[in-house]
Amino acid sequence: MSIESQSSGQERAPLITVSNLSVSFGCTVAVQDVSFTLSPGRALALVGESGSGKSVTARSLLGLSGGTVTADTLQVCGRDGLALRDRQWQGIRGNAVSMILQDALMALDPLRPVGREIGDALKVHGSYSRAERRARVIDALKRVHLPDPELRARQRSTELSGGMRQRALIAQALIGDPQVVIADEATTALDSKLTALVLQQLRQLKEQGRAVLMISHDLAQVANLADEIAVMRRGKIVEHGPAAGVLEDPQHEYTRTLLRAVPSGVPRFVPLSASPAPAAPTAVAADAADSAPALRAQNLSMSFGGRRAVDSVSFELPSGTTLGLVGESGSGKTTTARIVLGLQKPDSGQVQLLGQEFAPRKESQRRELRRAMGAIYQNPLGSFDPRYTAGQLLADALSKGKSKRAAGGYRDEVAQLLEQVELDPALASRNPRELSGGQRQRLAIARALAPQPAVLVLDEPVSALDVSIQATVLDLLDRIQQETGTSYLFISHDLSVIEHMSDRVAVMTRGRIVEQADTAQIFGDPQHEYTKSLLSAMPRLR
Amino acid sequence: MQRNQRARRLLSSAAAFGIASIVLAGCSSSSGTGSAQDATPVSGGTLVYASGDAEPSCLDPHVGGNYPQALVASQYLESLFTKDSEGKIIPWLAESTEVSEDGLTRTITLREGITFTDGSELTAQAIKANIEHLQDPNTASSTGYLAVGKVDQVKVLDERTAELKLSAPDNALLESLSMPWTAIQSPAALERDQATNCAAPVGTGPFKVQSWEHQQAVNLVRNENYVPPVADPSRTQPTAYLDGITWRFIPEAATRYAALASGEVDVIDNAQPDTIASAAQGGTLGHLDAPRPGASNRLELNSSKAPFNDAKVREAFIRSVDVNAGITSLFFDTAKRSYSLLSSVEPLGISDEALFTADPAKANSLLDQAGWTERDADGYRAKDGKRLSVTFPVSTNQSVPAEQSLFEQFQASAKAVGFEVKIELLDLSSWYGALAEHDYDLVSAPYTKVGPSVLRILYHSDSTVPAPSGYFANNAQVKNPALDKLLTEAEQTDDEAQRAQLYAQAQKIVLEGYYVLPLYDQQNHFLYGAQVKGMGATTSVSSPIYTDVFLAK
Amino acid sequence: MSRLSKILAWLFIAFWALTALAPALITPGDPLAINPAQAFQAPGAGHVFGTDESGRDIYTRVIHGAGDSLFIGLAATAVGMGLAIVLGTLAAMAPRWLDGIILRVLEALYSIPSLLLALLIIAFTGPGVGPAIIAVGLSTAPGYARLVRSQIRTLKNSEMLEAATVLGRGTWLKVRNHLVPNALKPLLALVTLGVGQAVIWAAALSFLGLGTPPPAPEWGAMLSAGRTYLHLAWWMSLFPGLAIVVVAAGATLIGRALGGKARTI
Amino acid sequence: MGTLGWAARKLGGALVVLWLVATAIFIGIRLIPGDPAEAIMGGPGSQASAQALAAARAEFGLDQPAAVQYLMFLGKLARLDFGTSYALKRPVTDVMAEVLPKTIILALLALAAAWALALLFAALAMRANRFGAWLGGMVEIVAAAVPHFWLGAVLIMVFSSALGWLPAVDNGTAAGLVLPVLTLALPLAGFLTQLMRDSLATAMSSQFALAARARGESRLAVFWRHGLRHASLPALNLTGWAFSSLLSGAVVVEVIFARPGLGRSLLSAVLARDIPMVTGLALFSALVYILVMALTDAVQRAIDPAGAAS
Repeated sequence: MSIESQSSGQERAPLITVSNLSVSFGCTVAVQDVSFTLSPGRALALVGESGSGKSVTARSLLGLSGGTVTADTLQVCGRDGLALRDRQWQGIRGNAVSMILQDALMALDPLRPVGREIGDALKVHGSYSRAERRARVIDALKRVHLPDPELRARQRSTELSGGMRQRALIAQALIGDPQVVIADEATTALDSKLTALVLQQLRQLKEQGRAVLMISHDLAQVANLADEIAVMRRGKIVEHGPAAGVLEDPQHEYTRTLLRAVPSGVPRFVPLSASPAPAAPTAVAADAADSAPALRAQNLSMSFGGRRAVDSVSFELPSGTTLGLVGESGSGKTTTARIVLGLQKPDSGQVQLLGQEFAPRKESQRRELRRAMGAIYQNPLGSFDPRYTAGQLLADALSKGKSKRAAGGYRDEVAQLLEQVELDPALASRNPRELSGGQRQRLAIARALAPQPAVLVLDEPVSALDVSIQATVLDLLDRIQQETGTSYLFISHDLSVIEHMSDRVAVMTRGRIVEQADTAQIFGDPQHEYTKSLLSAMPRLR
Repeated sequence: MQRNQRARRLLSSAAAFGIASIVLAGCSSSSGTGSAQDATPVSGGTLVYASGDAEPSCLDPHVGGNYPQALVASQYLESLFTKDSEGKIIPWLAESTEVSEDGLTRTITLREGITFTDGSELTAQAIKANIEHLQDPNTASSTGYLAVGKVDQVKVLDERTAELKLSAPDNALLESLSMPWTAIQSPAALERDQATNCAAPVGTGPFKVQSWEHQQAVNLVRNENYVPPVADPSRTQPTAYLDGITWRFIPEAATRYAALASGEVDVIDNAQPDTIASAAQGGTLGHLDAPRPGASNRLELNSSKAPFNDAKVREAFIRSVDVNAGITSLFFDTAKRSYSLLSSVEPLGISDEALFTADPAKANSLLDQAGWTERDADGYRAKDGKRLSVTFPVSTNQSVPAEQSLFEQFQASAKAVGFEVKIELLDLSSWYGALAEHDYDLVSAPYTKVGPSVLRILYHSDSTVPAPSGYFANNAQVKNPALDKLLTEAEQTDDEAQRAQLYAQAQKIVLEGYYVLPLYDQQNHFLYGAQVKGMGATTSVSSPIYTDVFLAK
Repeated sequence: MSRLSKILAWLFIAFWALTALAPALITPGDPLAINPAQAFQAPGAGHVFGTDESGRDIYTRVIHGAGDSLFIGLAATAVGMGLAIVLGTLAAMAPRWLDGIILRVLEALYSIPSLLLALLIIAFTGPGVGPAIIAVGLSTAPGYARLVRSQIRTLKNSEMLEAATVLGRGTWLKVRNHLVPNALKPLLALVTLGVGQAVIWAAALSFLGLGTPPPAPEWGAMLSAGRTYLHLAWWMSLFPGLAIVVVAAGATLIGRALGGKARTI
Repeated sequence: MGTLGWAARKLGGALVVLWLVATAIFIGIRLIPGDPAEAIMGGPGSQASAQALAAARAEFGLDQPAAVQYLMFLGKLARLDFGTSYALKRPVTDVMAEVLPKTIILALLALAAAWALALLFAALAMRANRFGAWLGGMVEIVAAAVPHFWLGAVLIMVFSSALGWLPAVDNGTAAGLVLPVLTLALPLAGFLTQLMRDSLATAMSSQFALAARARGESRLAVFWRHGLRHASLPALNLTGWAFSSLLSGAVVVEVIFARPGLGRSLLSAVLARDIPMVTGLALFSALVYILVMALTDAVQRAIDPAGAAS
């Protein structure tokens, strides 16, 4: 907890005062009796799962909730938010209160130059000349340390890298020099470095004496920024207090769940969710080490148009264990995974599965072998045939594509699979589109398990999920590994997840594996500079 | 003979030929009557004319020679002769003419002081040049070519006199020379290449071609130095009253009428029967009915091949269709049923109603006699397995929608007695093609020519032999030596009475042979707005002339 | 697509199918039966839609016309779709160079507007129902073909097929179980959209006197006959026109419900 | 890819397409049964004189082997020599020069009108309540389903005959253009609106729209700055198609409204089997289409260089 944030702003009047705020859409109530205040130089974190109403709350501070807002008080920078009309709100938005949105790619119009997007904020407030606006925009971009801002300002968001986009997005929020900044899931699905970047930017804002409202589903993310934490669930604030208090001594059960769900620092096989008690590490996992490796990759190389996406990557995956492959987006993780899965032919190098040649090899020859390796993607829906129900997907997998009729001979196996991944067998008749993110991922796992593979390749399997859901899925994966001794190649940008899930970790950047060692070794005593920088950027709870 | 009487010709001739009712109806329904007397003519204004015909590919009626060409050419070209109110041929550009005893030499003397719009004088040389132009195969003339078919050579005797040497006596020659398709053009102009001459023929008419915006309009302007071959004291000025005529082409009947109704155009041709009728019912529109001379509009039955090579079958067909019902419903009494081979404006036409009354019962018995006794699955008659089926190519360019509908009705009523009529709607080119290949049993081929000599063109066995153009006019394929003889004599006699009598016999043969089913006169209806005055004057082929027409202010 | 609209769609299809296949069930009359005395009757008790210039009952003709009009529409779409599936699939599966060639051919077909292409073809074949079908079919083919191609392209590189590969599925299984069925659905939508348009184009040809000849009760032909009497008997034009609009609009509705987009024809 | 390279590729493609069209036509002519010379001169009964036929044979080298004929054919086209229309007895290029501009102007006006209408519709649809939206949907679908030839006739009957507000036929004045343009534009507008509404809705509910609002922009500003761009993209994709469908419609419209133009010329050329004319017109319309496509491509590159939205 930083000193200045305590000293500053204590006595200053709050910029935003909300009491008993309720927002309803039609007859469904999204937010109910939410109260908090937001003072200069302080940061409040609204934490909760998606759908908990935190975003709606935030937007109602800009008059953008889109629903019917009622409250005892809704004071925004000295104005009565309840009385404001849209025109008046426009005076506040981006000027007194601004917002940083989650997905930088979507939050900037892909069809307009970034500079114009940012400049628009000025267009609305105060009359600046074109030149002035440009200058201010460039200046704002400089302040967020965006390399050669003049060029970037002319480019469109699609031409910018993820990091640049994030910076641009923040610049856009800051250009109006607002007293209050709302960060709505601004760090979600960013790799640790970008997350660090955003957090650091927000801290600066706080230090500049602005009020920061941070919205996230991940306590770890907010831990070292927020002065206060409000935990929201089903539109209500269930716990509210100073950050330290909430984190060290949570009162509400739900808060505990969220805290437990944060994987960083939790040892292997210790469940993150309240779901069934862990089976003790079984023989399978134990003697895994000395048996032959389930998967071996020998200096794989792959380049696209001169760019080396994968550069002589080698690793071994002992059976029954998990190898974590960690790196930022664009580091070559996914390409590696595709090579391993035999979806992409490497320029050089081989992959051996259970001691047999797997890639490069003719598809017809390795088809049987494929049953020994399954894959799970970040977005399972894309990998499902949209016409199939959950049951049919599994039946298809079980029958090697001969039949998709769940009702057929495979009903029992389908049911078993579903139970194995803790899904209600009744869901068999549902279409995956009707399932929640967590359920879909479980279904994907179930399908991957159908041929009883020796190896699962998991590419960002939980990155799209809320922490609490992520926890349950991770626990499930643990349990399955213990029961079946399946080996995992676990790919993620999220260090904390990697730390929790992996026996060994390989750190990847620019297509190379720069460091590879046991998890404890990597997180305890990193050797390579890059690893160190990664870890320093990693948000920690414990 | 005076021009304005010529203008009244139509009224009087109408009376004479029993279509007065229609014309009067047309005229009385307009705010002013069709003739020039009702209001004092005012000069000026450009009349917009909307034609429903396909835009001619050549404005020189010598080339090819169809009615649309005649309609427009009548404004800028004039003929040697024309027709007076009694339907009598009288000199126009020509001053006088005489024929030798043997009828093989025709001398024509031209009027004096008439000039072409290119400034050149009208001389006998022009006659020679024009007739040779017509006979030149490169001109690809069909109508005009046939009209001067008997002229062997033309001698220029002096400035104003030319002598035509004929291969055989031809008492129809003057009639032929009164038609726009043989109109006189400036020899100098004819020298130009065909494309140029097609774009702007040079004549002596009251108007001249100023420009031709293809698909849009032919722009005619007043011929300021126009000299009427026959001066007309009652006129305030010798030249036309109109500054010019914009000759537009609007093939869509409905659009054309809409344009007239909304005053965008002043005169439309090919008026639809229904619109004529509604105009007659107290509209402000005027109506001019100018039936074309020559043949009546009729169906010809191809007697050269089965089934119509059997007279019984021909009669059976003719008896099986109820023409009158169709005409009443489709033509709203704008067309009068004809029982004659010739147009009602032809003095020498005879008609015989009895031959053509619908009588399905008789049709059936005739077919039974003819041996078409079987009935096939679709209810058509058949004879030793062959269906009683006739093909009927219809040219969409020549048959107005109402007529096409009429044919559809024939198809339906003929089916009742067991005929299968295969109507084939064809564009002109394919239609000619079908005829050229004798691939037809029924056909409606209107033929316009001044005078009864059209009968020779249509029913003389020679006409079954294709002309160089590939067209043959005897579509009924009548090959009857007796008839041939009558037609030849009729054309060569110099005795009017005998001529009439010979033609009467000829017509009788054709009518009683059931080679044709007469329908009505070749329809030629014009509707015009109330502002248009002085409509009525026409050429010998009933194409209106706008010399006397003016736009009331 | 909601249950109700599903039902409505099926009723719609069923109705037109019935009228096309067994018009006599809906109206007993003979569409060709003339009755000059009854010509130009305005819509009324005797004749719901009025009568035409030969006294034929327009209601009867519109109903009986469904057969011809829809047949031409369907046949043309079939022609176009058949061609499209072959070319599109070929282009999607083929190596780049062949793909390029096929694309150019499609471009060439596409570069001449539908009706102009139809006219062009008729210039060579002469008018008639057959040419009309081929003409309309050909002119719609490239639109479909492109969609088929892109459809199969996207599917080919979809995670769905990758997943199948990872599960060890052979090419045949992948094509049979995933590629074809998933490619077909949007095509179905497209076809329904297409039929509507095809009906219009075919009618346009008849209207220009290049399609079905009168007195056959084809809607386009009826319209072209009716427009002559627009001022006297508006009903002659109104009802066949409405029939076309209803079919085309209905087809569009169903097509969109099936997930089709307006763009593709 | 560089603009130059892009242009080069476009040009190459265009040439290939034109070549294909030309070849197809060449084959087409040969497929006509009977004497090709006669066919070129307008089929049987065109009463082409022996000389004319001979001339045609010479002109198209019909006495030569097919390969030679083909090359001659292409050679002529390359020299923009489409021969002489036998029906109009004028060089095809002259006719083209007359009719092409008229049709293109008509089509462009209609295109503009359709866009205007579509944008208007889309904008209205945004404001509309559920019933309004449903109604809008119906209207646009019906509009898209109305055949030109019917719409044209009805418009004439109502606005020209009945009300007498607008001229039925082209009289050179702007008023004369209103009905034809409307006839062409309405159905197209129906199509465009269907496209725009979808993409407009997505754009307006997107994150960047929210961001813009959070920046303090008004709904209208968001609609103008963001909504329209995104809405117009898919429609823009279709401009090529739209234009060619307009050319199709032009055939009918030009007939109904008695306007000179490419469509009407083609129709009469087809009716007269005027092959040189048909060939020329077909190639020209192909050329026009290609130009339009290139144009739209350029515009798209301007709006959306990365092809982000497509």
